[in-house]
Amino acid sequence: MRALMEGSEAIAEAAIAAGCRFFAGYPMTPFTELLESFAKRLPEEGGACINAESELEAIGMAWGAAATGARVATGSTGQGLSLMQESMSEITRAEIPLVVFNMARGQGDYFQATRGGGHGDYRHIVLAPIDVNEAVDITQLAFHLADQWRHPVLIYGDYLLAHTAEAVAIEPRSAESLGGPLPEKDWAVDGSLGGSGRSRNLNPIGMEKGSKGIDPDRFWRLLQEKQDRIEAAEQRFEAEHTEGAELLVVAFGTLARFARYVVRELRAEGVPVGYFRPITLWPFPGQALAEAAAGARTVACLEQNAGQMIDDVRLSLFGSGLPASSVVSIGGISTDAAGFGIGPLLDTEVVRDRIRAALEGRAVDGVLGGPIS
Amino acid sequence: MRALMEGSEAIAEAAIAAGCRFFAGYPMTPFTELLESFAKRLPEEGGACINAESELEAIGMAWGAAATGARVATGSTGQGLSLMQESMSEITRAEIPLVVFNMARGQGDYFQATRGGGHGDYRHIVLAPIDVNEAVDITQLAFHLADQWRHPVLIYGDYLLAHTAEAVAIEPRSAESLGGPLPEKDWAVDGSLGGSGRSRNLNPIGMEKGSKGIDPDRFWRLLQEKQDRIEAAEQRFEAEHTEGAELLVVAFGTLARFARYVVRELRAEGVPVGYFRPITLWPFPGQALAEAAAGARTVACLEQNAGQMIDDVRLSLFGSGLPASSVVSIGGISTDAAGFGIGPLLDTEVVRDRIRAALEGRAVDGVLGGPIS
Amino acid sequence: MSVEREIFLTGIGGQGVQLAAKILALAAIREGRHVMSLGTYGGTMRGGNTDSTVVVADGPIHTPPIVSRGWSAIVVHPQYWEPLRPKLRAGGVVVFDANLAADGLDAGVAAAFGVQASDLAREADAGRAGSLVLLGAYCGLTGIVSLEALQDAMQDAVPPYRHQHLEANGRALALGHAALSPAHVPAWEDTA
Amino acid sequence: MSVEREIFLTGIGGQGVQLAAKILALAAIREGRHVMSLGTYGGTMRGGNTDSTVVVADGPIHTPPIVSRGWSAIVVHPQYWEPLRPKLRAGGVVVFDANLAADGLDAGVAAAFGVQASDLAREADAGRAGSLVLLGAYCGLTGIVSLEALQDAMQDAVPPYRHQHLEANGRALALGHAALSPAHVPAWEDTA
Amino acid sequence: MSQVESRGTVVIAVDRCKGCELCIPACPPAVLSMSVDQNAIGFAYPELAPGCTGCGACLLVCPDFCFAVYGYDEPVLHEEEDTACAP
Amino acid sequence: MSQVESRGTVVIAVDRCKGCELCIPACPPAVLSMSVDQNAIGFAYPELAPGCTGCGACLLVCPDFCFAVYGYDEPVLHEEEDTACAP
Amino acid sequence: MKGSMTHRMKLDTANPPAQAARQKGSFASGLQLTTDHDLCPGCGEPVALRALLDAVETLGLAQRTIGVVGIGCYTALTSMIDLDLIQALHGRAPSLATGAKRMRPDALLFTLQGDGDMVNEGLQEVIHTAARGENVTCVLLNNGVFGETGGHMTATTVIGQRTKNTLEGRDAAYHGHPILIGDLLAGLGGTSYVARGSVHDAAGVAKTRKYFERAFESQMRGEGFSFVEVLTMCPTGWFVPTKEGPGYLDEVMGSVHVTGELKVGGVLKRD
Amino acid sequence: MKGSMTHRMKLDTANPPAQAARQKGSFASGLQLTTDHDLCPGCGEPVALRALLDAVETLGLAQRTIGVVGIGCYTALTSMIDLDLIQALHGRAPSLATGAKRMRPDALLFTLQGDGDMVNEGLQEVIHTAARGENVTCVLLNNGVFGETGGHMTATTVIGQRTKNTLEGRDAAYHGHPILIGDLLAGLGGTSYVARGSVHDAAGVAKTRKYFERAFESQMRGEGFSFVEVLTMCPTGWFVPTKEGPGYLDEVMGSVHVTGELKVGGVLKRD
Ligand SMILES: Cc1ncc(C[n+]2csc(CCOP(=O)(O)OP(=O)(O)O)c2C)c(N)n1
Ligand SMILES: Cc1ncc(C[n+]2csc(CCOP(=O)(O)OP(=O)(O)O)c2C)c(N)n1
Ligand code: SF4
Ligand code: SF4
Ligand code: SF4
Ligand code: SF4
Ligand code: SF4
Ligand code: SF4
Ligand SMILES: [Mg+2]
Ligand SMILES: [Mg+2]
Repeated sequence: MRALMEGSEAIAEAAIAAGCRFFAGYPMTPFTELLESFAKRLPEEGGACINAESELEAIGMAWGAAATGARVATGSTGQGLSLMQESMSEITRAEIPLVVFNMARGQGDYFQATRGGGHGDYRHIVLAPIDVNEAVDITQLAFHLADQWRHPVLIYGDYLLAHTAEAVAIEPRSAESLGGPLPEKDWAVDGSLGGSGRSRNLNPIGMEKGSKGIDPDRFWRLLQEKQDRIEAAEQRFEAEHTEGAELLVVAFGTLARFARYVVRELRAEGVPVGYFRPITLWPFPGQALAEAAAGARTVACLEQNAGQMIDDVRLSLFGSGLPASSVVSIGGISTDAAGFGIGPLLDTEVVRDRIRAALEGRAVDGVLGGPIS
Repeated sequence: MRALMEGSEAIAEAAIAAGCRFFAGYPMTPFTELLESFAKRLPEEGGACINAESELEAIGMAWGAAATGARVATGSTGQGLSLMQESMSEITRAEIPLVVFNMARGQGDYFQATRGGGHGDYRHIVLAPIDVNEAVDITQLAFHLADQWRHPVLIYGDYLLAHTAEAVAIEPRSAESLGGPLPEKDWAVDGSLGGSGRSRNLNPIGMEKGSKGIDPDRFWRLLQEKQDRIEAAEQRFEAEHTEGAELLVVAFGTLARFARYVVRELRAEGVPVGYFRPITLWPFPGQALAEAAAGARTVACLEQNAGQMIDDVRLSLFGSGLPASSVVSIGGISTDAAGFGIGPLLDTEVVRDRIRAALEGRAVDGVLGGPIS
Repeated sequence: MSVEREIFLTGIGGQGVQLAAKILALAAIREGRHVMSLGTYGGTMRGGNTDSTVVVADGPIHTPPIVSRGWSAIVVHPQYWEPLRPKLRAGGVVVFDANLAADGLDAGVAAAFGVQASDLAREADAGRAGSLVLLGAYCGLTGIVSLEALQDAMQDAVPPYRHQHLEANGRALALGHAALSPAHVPAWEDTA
Repeated sequence: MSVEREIFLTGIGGQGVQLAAKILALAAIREGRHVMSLGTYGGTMRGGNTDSTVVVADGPIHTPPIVSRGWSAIVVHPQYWEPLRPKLRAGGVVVFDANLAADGLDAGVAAAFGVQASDLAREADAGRAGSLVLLGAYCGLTGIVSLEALQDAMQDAVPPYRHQHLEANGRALALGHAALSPAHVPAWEDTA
Repeated sequence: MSQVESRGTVVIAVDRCKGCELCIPACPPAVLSMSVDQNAIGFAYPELAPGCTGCGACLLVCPDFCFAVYGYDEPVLHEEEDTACAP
Repeated sequence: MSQVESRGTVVIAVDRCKGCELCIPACPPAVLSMSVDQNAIGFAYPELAPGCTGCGACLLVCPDFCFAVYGYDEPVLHEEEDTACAP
Repeated sequence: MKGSMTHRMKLDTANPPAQAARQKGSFASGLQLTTDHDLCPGCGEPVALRALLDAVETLGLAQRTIGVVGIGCYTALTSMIDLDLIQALHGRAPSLATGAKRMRPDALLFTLQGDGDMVNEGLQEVIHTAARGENVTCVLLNNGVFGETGGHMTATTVIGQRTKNTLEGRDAAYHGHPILIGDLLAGLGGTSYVARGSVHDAAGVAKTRKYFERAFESQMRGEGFSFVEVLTMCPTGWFVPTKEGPGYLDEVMGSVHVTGELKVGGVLKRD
Repeated sequence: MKGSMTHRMKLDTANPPAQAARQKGSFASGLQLTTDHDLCPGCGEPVALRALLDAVETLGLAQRTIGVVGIGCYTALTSMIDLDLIQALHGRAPSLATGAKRMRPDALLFTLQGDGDMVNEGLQEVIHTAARGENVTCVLLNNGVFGETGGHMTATTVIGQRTKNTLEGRDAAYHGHPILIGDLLAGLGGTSYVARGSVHDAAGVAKTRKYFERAFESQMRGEGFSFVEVLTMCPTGWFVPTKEGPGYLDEVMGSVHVTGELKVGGVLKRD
């Protein structure tokens, strides 16, 4: 049954369908909306939603709840996500499955999301849905991947995703349909093993019970190997009209819907443009992008920031023979007075102009922030 | 007069010579050592050093002190820097000159330092000294650049830098010798303008006195333009033996000293290797690197992490015609049991082996974390 | 590609605009259409305009939620109408409250239809339901959804603590629906 | 490139090793040399070995602070000596406390020189200053710095609240300096 | 007919008023009451009847800075009419 | 010569002892005293004289888990010698 | 009800009086740049702000004052304040004030924060600043809700108080207990002056202004940390009609966060 | 001084007694995996830990207990604890305990934190957890210093206490005032049981263990937040000889952070 839901409601429903039973957060637009949806629904499902007193406490609560093996989510927006970086980094090292919603104000947090804003070598799986329907799928997938890899998964959403209402049908997905059976949570800490000699310490620093100190080699190497495996296994993307495209537009998240719309329009008009969207921002689908861009003269990055994803595009195309000038930015910083990220770039007419300009080798400007290169 | 000083002492002395009069921090090895040096010396100079109750409070205090126009520094290590990311991001937007010491445990925080671990589009100027003597210069330069650009400057140090003792001479440098006269601090908030109609609000959100709301276009555009100007103006690097080098080793910070040592040795033996060191991690000296690498077959990145600076190396060489396989990592995660970052990679013999292996196209391993690619 | 019908709704304060948008979206779902909608407020709790965009289609919607060019508009209050006008396509249709825009409404390249919405709302005993009158009128004019679907959707959309208004709301929708020539500007080709 | 002389110092607990390293470094500065040194402890406050490396050179130092191959060592206590042995170069020199390593010390490719350092320290009335005896002996053997520079540096290195030990420390350095053949293994070519 | 004395008066920036009515009970002599009309931004606003003392209470409580308060050098007398009305 | 009764005794893991001396004043009958010798890790450690009551105080205060405490089923008697010594 | 009512004469309030009169109070504080703002009808925050500005003006400290402002509805008011300001992040104002004061020891340093800002996000900051005895004045506008983000409960919301997520009133068993931050701070060693005012009526506003003056005077005497809490109406967050705001504030919040001076000259008191 | 001293007989303490005897106490708690650790000689933290483990064992809760550990010297002790543990970041343990408790309401949840961890970095966490009435037990090992990072002053260091950066003793005028965290928490609405023990002597250790038991019992009865603070020696951070540690602790810290039960069954008391 399809029902009309705003993104924030649909995501909460999808999370609950995926078995999420704990949520904690601190209000901040547009994350507040998600928090409200969870606060309303989780108690009805026998779960708990805590209005934490700050983002630091929210992610701490999520950490503790997830450590017991429950499916758990938290999140925030901008400033709040920045505050969580210390924990994000260390939760990754403690190998705790957790879903984190970054309900961002625009796309300026791409670096933070994909490189980890915290300390040390770590990456989160980052999924960026294009619309509410995909967010429903991706939310369920996120819980699956988190459990599969014992790794935090970040969902990169925004104001548009939280507020757009769509007709959606939410049905619990089986583990099989999401990638296969999941490992047992035999690492979880439920309190039952005290005094047995097999009690656990779920920790981010590789400390082992019964022995002093740690073996950093083994600890770090294993974590890095896991990340390498994730990188190989979990790249996801969407591509359209790449055959014969002279120009390939690359965009992610809700902004990609503007790009896809325009590319479809232009193609219908016979203009040779293609469209590529990373669904996983990390691992970035570099191989697929290189293939999609194989025939193109120009790769145009549409992102709502000063140029961040463009690095991953260039890294993916490194050594492909494309000259430096062939990868251009057609996005830019673009925001509204409230700072919610609803800027003038979110306009198919503007996007259309910029794609045409890139195709014709013209400079574009006139929109906030301007193009980057 | 040269005196024997550990890095942490020398840096504090250099900061004081540069006019720094406020420092706040929370203990964490190897940042603690710096905090202790400032705590000892600042009161003697009529300044203040506060042992803040957490890193959040430390950077807040630094923010407030710097807002009044004083020269100010703070910093931390790993976890502590992560906690500061929210403030780091917004201090940049508020255009507050501030020097932040990241006394890291290894080089795993390169991404955080260079991409900003916080939210939004911002970059800090990041200076990575190779030794204590350079740290003395760079500390003074950092205060200069911070004031010149009204922008935070990060100094990327580590345990080695904090603890190595060298004979250093610390003399206050004139603004001229550091790049030219500095603009007046006519933005600073000293409390004197109340009731005048010209009072100030030093803020990260572009709010103006006397009018409701903000003009995000103007605000964001100006900030981005400033960052573009910094990027063009402030690239710094060191290069040696690049003429005729078949292989170019790229390394930064204290680890680069191991690379430079080995390259000099190998060159003395007639092996055609060169050495390149970004001194500014942001802005990354991409043009200079491209020139240094022009004749090389292989560019070998030596960094003590899972591969972070290598992105900037590839981005700098994008479109240069080098095939993808020509940029390799010869570093890797490498740490000690205490986690201080003093791992087995910090060994000229190991570095020598790896450079030779890269030159000969052999795979290397056997050191913690292994090479990346 | 599917036929997509965009409806801009604009007004000030209150919840009338958002409610009307929601009823339209729910009614369209009832009739098996694909739907997307996005409401925008001042941002904070305090003041500002209230707009909403609804897209109804006979297949998956490919328009992004912020719509640059649209087919139609419902103008509950003309205060924030200006920036919308250039977004209307030629052949488009605008329904407005003729009580509030007594001198008519410049709809640019679109065709404008005035309805005495405030009067009709009072007649329906639902003083604040001008938006529902206009919604009814718009649906009558375009046949985008049936009156029955509208009525049912309205029952779903109104929260329990406002159920005392159900009847008057229903009358407002019906009076509006009858106010303009039925299916004069058909939304769907097959319903023309 | 300049001539660089690396000195590894190793021992357990206490401050003897770090103090000796500091005195050596300060003395070298007094004689116009370039100097770098790095001490390593267990990491936290609690326990572990205590090592230090000093590099003295007649020009800017290009060796990194963690030294992989070195010229010489001062072994205050043999407990943590093993991992250092392979770092010594052929032609290198090791000075050790023959009281603690009664059976001698396997210095690998380097030449080892035993000094009855604990005995001499007691003789100097500075029971815990075996490290200074060894430092004196090392400097006597290599001429890396003069005894005068060592004595002056020691005055600078000892913190005020420990000044009661200055005299005994001075005796320890002097006794050590006299213990081995002067300049038998010269650090600097021109001083040979 | 009764005579009422005003020892002070107020200027009200009615177009800024958001109709919160906080000033009404704050006025000790109860000489403020809300208008029937609406101002430019759609709110009712306070109106002044004779009897103001110039105490400044309205000014203190108004969130929208709508009041300026004056004290007359000499009290001003107003004639006021009581009207019985059947609604 | 005097006779001392022990109602209990302790086993001391001397090689773990870090010589902090916390157990010494903690022992109510004062039957613990620090050794002259050093243990394997270089510290003096406690030694037991007759008179232990098996109270467990030493065990409670020792940071290095050096004590196991026993209560005798029957008290044990020790002969003890007082020696006057000129240092 | 039928009866008689008084149709009173309406006086001209559009113009300054024609008769001889002296102005006793102008629209805005002398330290206000503008009078327009977007805060809700019946909001208590502009009222409290004016009391603060008037106090600074009265003490003649306008030219040596630095305000540090948190994030909440009141942040929008910064555009009208004619004082040097530093905008802090949510929760962080006390640390900024600390740093600024250390560099400008002669300046009057105050923070302006909401309960969400100070008692939720930044609780630790204000407590440490107080315990450290930092010579600054922290100001709390306490309405028991996150006004700006939609009216949710905060750490000061009293039992029974309505907020967006406690529409039936805060329930201790489910939502926990409020923190009486003024009392808590008064109990710390480093605090010199602590008072709690309320803007629910004119007398409350006048008292609040006095508290500001006393706190600022204490700071200028270098006595250590001072604190002024002000209970403010948030009819929007409480879902009450604007005109019922003051009564609700006084009864519901004021009965728990009791107004008055809590500490004077470093000595605890209740008046 | 010359005089007579007793050369006492040395008994065998290497082996269990030959005579009939029953073991009254073994080296370690039954919930300890090992006995070796790297903490300093004379440190109070292992002593407090044992009291805690003994309390869990006594109450028969070993199989339903989750500990959440902060970052400080005591962190190194986690390798010897035979209980399910979650390692938290510095300061963040109370929130982790909150989350875990909500998902495992039948488990005993305790945190193990130092004063730097709890009262400096994580002050806000513990206060909010307490005010929320979260049904967990927070445990503080209070030595008045950051032991792990070198012995600097914390927010609980009492006036006059020696630390690495207050070698002449903490000075209120310069360093501010200590926070008496136990008293502060006892004053909050959400707390049911609050006690402060000390391991400066055997009786103190025994009492501390009782406090642990009572706090855990309170939690198992679902009464809300409970708190046990334990004063512990840090001879290293205080720069005092190990054997003077207990006396210094009792006199200097114990006279300010006064031991005893502060709140029982939600009612304030002082015994
Ligand atoms: C770190 C961070 N988290 C969340 C927010 C979102 N936020 C903005 S204002 C606000 C609530 C403010 O409440 P309060 O301080 O009580 O002020 P009021 O709006 O009630 O005046 C919140 C949660 C933010 N700006 N920063
Ligand atoms: C965010 C962060 N800041 C700083 C540190 C460094 N650090 C580790 S332990 C410690 C002090 C611990 O003090 P306390 O909690 O009192 O424990 P103690 O060592 O005294 O037992 C500090 C500051 C850290 N680990 N994380
Ligand atoms: S000044 Fe006093 S008497 Fe006059 S209107 Fe205002 S409150 Fe009423
Ligand atoms: S208090 Fe001010 S805003 Fe409110 S009704 Fe009175 S004049 Fe209007
Ligand atoms: S058990 Fe009691 S009497 Fe026996 S040694 Fe220990 S403390 Fe002393
Ligand atoms: S208390 Fe324990 S560690 Fe300390 S001296 Fe006694 S036995 Fe040794
Ligand atoms: S939401 Fe509340 S605090 Fe914010 S402006 Fe409105 S009434 Fe004031
Ligand atoms: S530093 Fe202090 S707390 Fe840490 S182990 Fe040593 S004595 Fe214990
Ligand atoms: Mg509030
Ligand atoms: Mg401590």
